[in-house]
Amino acid sequence: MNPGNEQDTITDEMVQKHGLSPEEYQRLLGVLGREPTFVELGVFSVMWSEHCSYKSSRIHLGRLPTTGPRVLIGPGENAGVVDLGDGLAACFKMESHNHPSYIEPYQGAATGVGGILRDVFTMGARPVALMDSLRFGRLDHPKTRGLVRGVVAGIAGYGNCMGVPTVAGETRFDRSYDGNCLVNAFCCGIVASDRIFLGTTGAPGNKVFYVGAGTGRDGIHGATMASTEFGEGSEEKRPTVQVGDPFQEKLLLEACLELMQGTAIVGIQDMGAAGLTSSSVEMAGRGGRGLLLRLDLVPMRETGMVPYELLLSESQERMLIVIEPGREQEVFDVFRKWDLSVAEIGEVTDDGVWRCTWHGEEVAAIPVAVLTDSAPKYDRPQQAPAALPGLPEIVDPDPVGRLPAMLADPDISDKQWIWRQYDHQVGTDTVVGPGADAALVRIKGTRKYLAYVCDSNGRHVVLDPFVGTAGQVAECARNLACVGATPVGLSDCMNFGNPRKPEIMWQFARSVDGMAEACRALGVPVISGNVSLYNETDGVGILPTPGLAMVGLYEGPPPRVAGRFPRGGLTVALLGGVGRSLGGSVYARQFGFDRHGSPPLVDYAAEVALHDALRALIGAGAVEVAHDLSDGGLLVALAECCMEGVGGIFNVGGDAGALYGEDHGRALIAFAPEHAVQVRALTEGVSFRELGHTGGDVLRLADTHGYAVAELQAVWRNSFPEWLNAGAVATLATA
Amino acid sequence: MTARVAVITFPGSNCDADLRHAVGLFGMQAVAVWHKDSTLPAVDAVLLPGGFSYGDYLRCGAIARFSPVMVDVVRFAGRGGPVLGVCNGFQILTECGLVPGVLLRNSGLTFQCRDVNLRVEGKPTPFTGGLVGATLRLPIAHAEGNWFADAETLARVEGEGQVIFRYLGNPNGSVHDIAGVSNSAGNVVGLMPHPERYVEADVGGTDGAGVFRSLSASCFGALPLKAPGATA
Amino acid sequence: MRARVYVTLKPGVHDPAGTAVQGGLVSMGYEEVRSVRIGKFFEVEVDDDLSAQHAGGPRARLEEMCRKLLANTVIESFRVELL
Amino acid sequence: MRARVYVTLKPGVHDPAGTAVQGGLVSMGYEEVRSVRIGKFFEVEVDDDLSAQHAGGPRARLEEMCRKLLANTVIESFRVELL
Ligand SMILES: Nc1ncnc2c1ncn2[C@@H]1O[C@H](COP(=O)(O)OP(=O)(O)O)[C@@H](O)[C@H]1O
Ligand SMILES: [Mg+2]
Repeated sequence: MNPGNEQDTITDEMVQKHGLSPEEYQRLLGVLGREPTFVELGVFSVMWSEHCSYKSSRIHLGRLPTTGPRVLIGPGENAGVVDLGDGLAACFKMESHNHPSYIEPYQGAATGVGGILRDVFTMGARPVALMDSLRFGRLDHPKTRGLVRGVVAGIAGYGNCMGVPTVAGETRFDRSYDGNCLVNAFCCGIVASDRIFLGTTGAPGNKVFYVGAGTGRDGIHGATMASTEFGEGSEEKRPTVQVGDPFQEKLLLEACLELMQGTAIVGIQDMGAAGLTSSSVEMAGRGGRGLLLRLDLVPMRETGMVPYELLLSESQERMLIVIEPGREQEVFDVFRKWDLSVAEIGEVTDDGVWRCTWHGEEVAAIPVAVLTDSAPKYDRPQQAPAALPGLPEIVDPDPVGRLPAMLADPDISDKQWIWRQYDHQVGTDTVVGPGADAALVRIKGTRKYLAYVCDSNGRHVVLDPFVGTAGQVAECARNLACVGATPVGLSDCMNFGNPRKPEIMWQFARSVDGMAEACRALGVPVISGNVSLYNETDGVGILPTPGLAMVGLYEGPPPRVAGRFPRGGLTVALLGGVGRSLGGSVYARQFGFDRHGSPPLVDYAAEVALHDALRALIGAGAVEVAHDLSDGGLLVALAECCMEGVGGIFNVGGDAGALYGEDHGRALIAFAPEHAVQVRALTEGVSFRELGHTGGDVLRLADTHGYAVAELQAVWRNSFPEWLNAGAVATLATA
Repeated sequence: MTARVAVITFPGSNCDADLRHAVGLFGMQAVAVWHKDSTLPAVDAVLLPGGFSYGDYLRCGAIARFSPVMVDVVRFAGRGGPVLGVCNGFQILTECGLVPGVLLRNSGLTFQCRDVNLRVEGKPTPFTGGLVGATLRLPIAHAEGNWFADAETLARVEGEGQVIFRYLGNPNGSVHDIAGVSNSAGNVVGLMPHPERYVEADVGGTDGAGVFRSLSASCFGALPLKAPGATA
Repeated sequence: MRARVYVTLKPGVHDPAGTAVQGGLVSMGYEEVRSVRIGKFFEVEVDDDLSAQHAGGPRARLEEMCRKLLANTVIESFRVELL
Repeated sequence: MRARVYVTLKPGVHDPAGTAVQGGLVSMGYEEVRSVRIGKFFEVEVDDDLSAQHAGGPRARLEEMCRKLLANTVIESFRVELL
């Protein structure tokens, strides 16, 4: 097969290699009205891939609530934008880079961060915060350590170099991720609400500029790769690895923001998956125009490149910019100042056709509407999977005594080893960084602070995708409330298995509906997101993992609330009632009963009351500590509060459900006794139970157990790094 | 009259804005200077920011050192002008030989972002006047901050009071726990920790403030000086 | 015994560091430098007695080390040289 | 013309990465590995015509590049090989 620009005859085998089904190829012939050229076949293959077309997911995503008084830009652009008042807006999105990260963890994760940063600064926003949501396989799986080291180093390598702080994230482990890790990256930027840039074309005659790094042969067919399962033979796809260059991206960021100060730009679009093809087609689609690209003018990094490669390359750190004629010099000046490639490669046309030429000769000419609107859209069959077994009675003579084992659990233990590798302070606005319920980052020169959290819980979702996903939304909002913030928007990254399996499609649809219900109930619009399907290896699917990232706003004097007990003498109370739900809990998994039972339900009214109370308490300065209950329930949350070294005496005991149940709608608070009356007044209508007092260096529980805080700290802090260092160093994990 | 402080932006610098912000908080005027500028404007001090100049490719600071503006920075330093390099700025200063030693990969090999405790010592400098003897809690954020010098250089640096900051609890394997050094005249200082990150109580702490207060004072007076309200 | 292991990026794999060095050299006046690609090498000292206990000899062992640790074979190739 | 430049740490200079690699190899069962030191090499492509304009030839130019940029001669030594 010659990847050239000559008119090959298209064979069935070529069609199949391009990931198009025979039916899809027939559809292509129908909408195009003729046989495609080889170049055009490549173009269709990426534009109609799951990754770019959302062909399996699109009809479901329409059910999400995407509007609200703050929403300036919802799903459909590179990232969503919400209004923060006073002329400012937050622009954010989350995106997956799962498949590339499994193949080459360092570069896969690094380019994932690079991609999400571009999505945000393309909109004119300066990136101010990153988050990462990670899933890996069993600790004793031979690949896990190398993947953890490589992925973390890759995120650090890219984000640190860019000077954008990574302020929060999450890391969890499950056997279903053994052969398919998840790497979801989130970025938020700040933009003046009247200076938002879109990927559009404006009028015919406008000029198309290519800026950034040169194009090489990397990542050709990456989008198609992200749209198929892994299995035997996927090793061969390896040469497509994209290598990130955060240095180039930093220059690109500064150059774009500099050019955006002026008025030259009509439209701007980053080149992400499917590179030049999808970026130019998307722009033309949004602008309702045609586009002419002279491919021979594209800056190239390698010799002998042909149109097919130029169109499909996923080389990183590149952008397309459309400007009005006469403004060319401004573009050249800015990008040359930053030592970046810049070339005028085409123009906006009025005939609605997306055209590419190569040294004057036409190599592709497809009506834009054919590429954007006629992509297949599937309502794939759904079927509920066979019911999972109920949760059996767990025999545990000493549930309190299980606390150290819970603190050592890979899903609960301290992940400092990871986030110490991330610069979480650059920008000097990080008030609360990683390790807290939510991060809190100041906006300089204002009284505004943005809070960030990401959460997903495959353990719950697999038991009931609707309820599990709704619970995650509630948990995100609760985490934001624990730093005093009110949610302003959500971005989601739907990581699921093979959508052609009716059970997976059912999981997906139910998860979307659960998210939609909870978002409506809590008043949080979904403003951006991403879908990653085919997360399976040799037929084994991952836990359904809707990755959620929520952003909150806090306004006022800097909130003084911590997630850990800062001192003795504080009263500690549980807001939101006693737990009992062990379905999908970390506790149940420790006994081998994950995938048993049902997840905790969400009581929206109680949830809202709790969040309001938390914000009121923090706003009034009545509490010194707020920490929500999630993985590991009450006892784990209480122990986590002791991790600065301060213990206490607490009337906490009872059965495993009360200790480790993962029921929603609950949080711990600690306050000085003199604030007791105020605290009771502000928590009216919320279940309130005093648990005891802080003090000393022992965590005493129900007169039966006393743990030296230092010992608990050691278990919690050391188990993750000890596991990482126990195995042979399986990777150098460096760029 | 306000002191004017140049903050150089190299391609890949990412703490330049943070430094300018900090400079402004202490009543000085930050002047942004582009690395391609052939001359330095009239300033009282020059700051080299942290970040990843040229991606930290090859060796940290190796390529940035050849930026056109560095010719003038070296001249400015030679005339006794105060020059401070933070993190990547420190690496650039070692690469161009304005301060001794080199910065190797951290002994733990990974990037580390954490607080460290430091003792201020050595000869008085424009950045530490009045701080000598103090203990500061400042953040580090680097992968290559493991300061190293051959035995002879090390002896000289120690003997002549050029060790300006020393870790209490070594985070990266640097020889003699050295976190920051000066040139022999004392007007050029490089350090790995980031004083500009801890200048506001709500964001991390204020232990970096003394460095900027010292600079502000030294721009107007002779050395050694007492920094007003230093943490000492 | 001593050995050297050379690890290079496979052809076509982007080398941002090499590109930056090339740009640096040109701007320093070495305008004749057309391209730079950066590799690493390992000088390995091997204990002969211990090495002798493994069938296949030191070269086979070193190549195994390369595949497992020294090279990232997804993007790098390697060459072992016994001294 | 093509050239290779090898840059190695001088004896006595710590090599944290080399030490870690050696430890990693031993823990992976390659207990024969006594020491590892890591160096870099550069594959440089030089334009012959431009190169010819400089007296002293390409080797002298490359050695100058090494002293100025490619090696930090405080801790590293270098070797130029013309291909
Ligand atoms: N799960 C989802 N929820 C909401 N919006 C989504 C979701 N998935 C995708 N979108 C939206 O669809 C658009 C295309 O997404 P994507 O292809 O990931 O963007 P990009 O092309 O920038 O990588 C984006 O605007 C995104 O916000
Ligand atoms: Mg995009």
